[in-house]
Amino acid sequence: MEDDVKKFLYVNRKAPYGTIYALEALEVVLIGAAFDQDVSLAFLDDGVFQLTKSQDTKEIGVKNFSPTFRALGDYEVTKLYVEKESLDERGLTADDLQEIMWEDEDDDWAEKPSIRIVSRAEMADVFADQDVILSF
Amino acid sequence: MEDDVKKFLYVNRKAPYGTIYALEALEVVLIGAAFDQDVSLAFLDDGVFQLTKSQDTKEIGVKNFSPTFRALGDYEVTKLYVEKESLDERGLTADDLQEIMWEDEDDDWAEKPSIRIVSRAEMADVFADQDVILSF
Amino acid sequence: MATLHTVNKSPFANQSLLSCLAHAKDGDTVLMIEDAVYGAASGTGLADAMAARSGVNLAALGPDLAARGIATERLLAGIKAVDYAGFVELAASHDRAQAWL
Amino acid sequence: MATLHTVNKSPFANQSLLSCLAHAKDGDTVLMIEDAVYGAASGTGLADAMAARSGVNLAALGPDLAARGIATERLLAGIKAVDYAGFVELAASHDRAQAWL
Amino acid sequence: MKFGILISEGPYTHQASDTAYHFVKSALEAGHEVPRVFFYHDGVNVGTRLSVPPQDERNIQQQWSALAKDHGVDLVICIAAAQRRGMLDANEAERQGKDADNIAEGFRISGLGQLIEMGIETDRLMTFGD
Amino acid sequence: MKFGILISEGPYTHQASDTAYHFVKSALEAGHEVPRVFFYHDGVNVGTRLSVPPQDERNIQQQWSALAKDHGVDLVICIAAAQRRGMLDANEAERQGKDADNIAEGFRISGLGQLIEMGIETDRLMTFGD
Repeated sequence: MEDDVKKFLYVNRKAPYGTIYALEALEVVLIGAAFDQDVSLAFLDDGVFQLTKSQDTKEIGVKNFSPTFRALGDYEVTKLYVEKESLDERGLTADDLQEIMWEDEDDDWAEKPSIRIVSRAEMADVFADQDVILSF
Repeated sequence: MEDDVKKFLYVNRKAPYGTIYALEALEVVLIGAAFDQDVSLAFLDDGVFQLTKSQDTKEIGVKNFSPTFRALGDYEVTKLYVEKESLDERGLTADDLQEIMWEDEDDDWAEKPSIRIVSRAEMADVFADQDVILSF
Repeated sequence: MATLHTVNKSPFANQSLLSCLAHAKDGDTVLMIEDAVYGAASGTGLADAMAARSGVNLAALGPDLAARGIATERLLAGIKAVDYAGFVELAASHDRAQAWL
Repeated sequence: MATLHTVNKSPFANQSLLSCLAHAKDGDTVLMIEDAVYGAASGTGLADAMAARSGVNLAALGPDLAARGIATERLLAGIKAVDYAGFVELAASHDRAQAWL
Repeated sequence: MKFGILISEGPYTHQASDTAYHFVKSALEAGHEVPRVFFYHDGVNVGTRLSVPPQDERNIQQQWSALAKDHGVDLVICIAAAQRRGMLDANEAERQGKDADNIAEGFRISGLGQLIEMGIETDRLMTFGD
Repeated sequence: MKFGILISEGPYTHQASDTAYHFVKSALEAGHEVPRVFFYHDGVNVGTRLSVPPQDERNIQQQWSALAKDHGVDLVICIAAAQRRGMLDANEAERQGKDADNIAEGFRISGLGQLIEMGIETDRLMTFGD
């Protein structure tokens, strides 16, 4: 990794749709991907709800942006840290989340999962390892 | 009380200054006082912080509107229900609140306190006795 | 003389739903809308608090449940899903509405 | 390599302060600003949760304390009041800032 | 039954104005009356005609303006809340010495008394906020 | 030290833009640099020149415009967030076929790349939101 690359973390702690923060955070991630920094996303507290399967927003008349998470691999955004304790408190398991994959060009384009379930202590380590933290 | 008088309750559950809801709620109360309805105010949860003494907003550059509560008696707004459980959880007692008085013209203009400390169950009764509830 | 209470904030982030439940009277209805519908799911850390208020009718807005991927099978026992027309009916059939913002 | 955490929401309404405390590392500083300064007062139902994180430095923004009528004598033991210049110093002296919105 | 509606949050940022819109539409379809919607706090921002949401998203202001046109719903923006937040009609702009205005068709600016009046004259007041 | 500032909430409704203002002023007084403030989410509403706050309240937009003028702080409003919320400069108004614009002096509209760039080029990024 080059010296002028910074570690950017996007922290998602809010549920989707009730407020716009989750959607507008994703818009920053997509633009930010063009800048060749070392990018990670963190999902904790209500932020874990952003990644759930089977979201269908037709009746509330709001755009369903959850499929966009599955496109993050194409933008080389491949590190999505999800906190296990946050899932547990909300009655969710890893199976309730979308499958989000990326292709590793250094490993013969093998498909690998982008979501990494981590403990609260590991999430704290992820936070402490960053240069720039953007919170939404 | 006449038949065309409705019971209006203004519910305050938010702290002052961090957001504008408390200030703009008070602006509604002042305008609403001109309409000769049966008006009450409820302060519960973080809303009890609105009534505390010694607020000094000079350094945050925001207008201190807490003295306006003491003028409510002049607008014939004399029923300010404050929930005891909300005070307790926040380490507050009635002594931490401003003294807010009104003059009872039916009792030789005797000064009487506007703040009525009520239990959670009594607050629920106040809610259930209203025609129109405005929440801020 | 019953009240329709509406709550719109996630109970995992905000105390509004718990405060509403603590003030609702038997026979009232608490309708969870927007992010509050996360409180309607079973298997969460809040399920016990919800079940404890057995005298209160609990409902959740179906369009908000669907948006958030909460299947009807996942709802806590006793919680009724309503659509916007059902929301209007609840508002009309109760004597007052109180929003827990 | 310490982090300055800022929290701005009342801990009586919102979980952000508790989540922040659960993630802060020893040597980090948690600065309460805006409505979060209500969490800095002693004698509340939250005082124990605050005291439990003894490895973390706790601070509160003085101008926000004054606005809300919280006298310095009422602060929990170990919480330092800082002004806006002190806020800037904390931001400069830590390695990163994380806002718990 | 007559419903009065209070909207306390701005468009897109909070779902409140969307939920209120679906509620009002369903109420009208069920034969109820919605004589007035009052926009307060950041809710006043719903009435700007200058918004340009992405093409694949709903246009919240236009949804409300259409309800006003089709069903005669009175869309009232609170003047005091609007002044703080930079929402003006042509009259207000002139009175305040501002060189532009931004209120959309179907919305009008008036005082908080219209909110109290709505509470008095309707059967049920519904609040949508955050 | 160089500070980058992100403001995520609108004026008056949330204290975020006030706290950010006091932080930036104190940082400049302490000899630090604040090359840019980026306004996102409802934060874009800080930049309207049409607001008329009560005379006994602070004028948040004017406070920021003065900082831009006196200290060369670059005040950037996110274009995507601004479009949703009806914040436009003269160029954008013309491009979108709108008959008015509302951006105040000292603010400019640009893309989200300016936020990332600010994160890369400053030493410390501070976020003020809700």
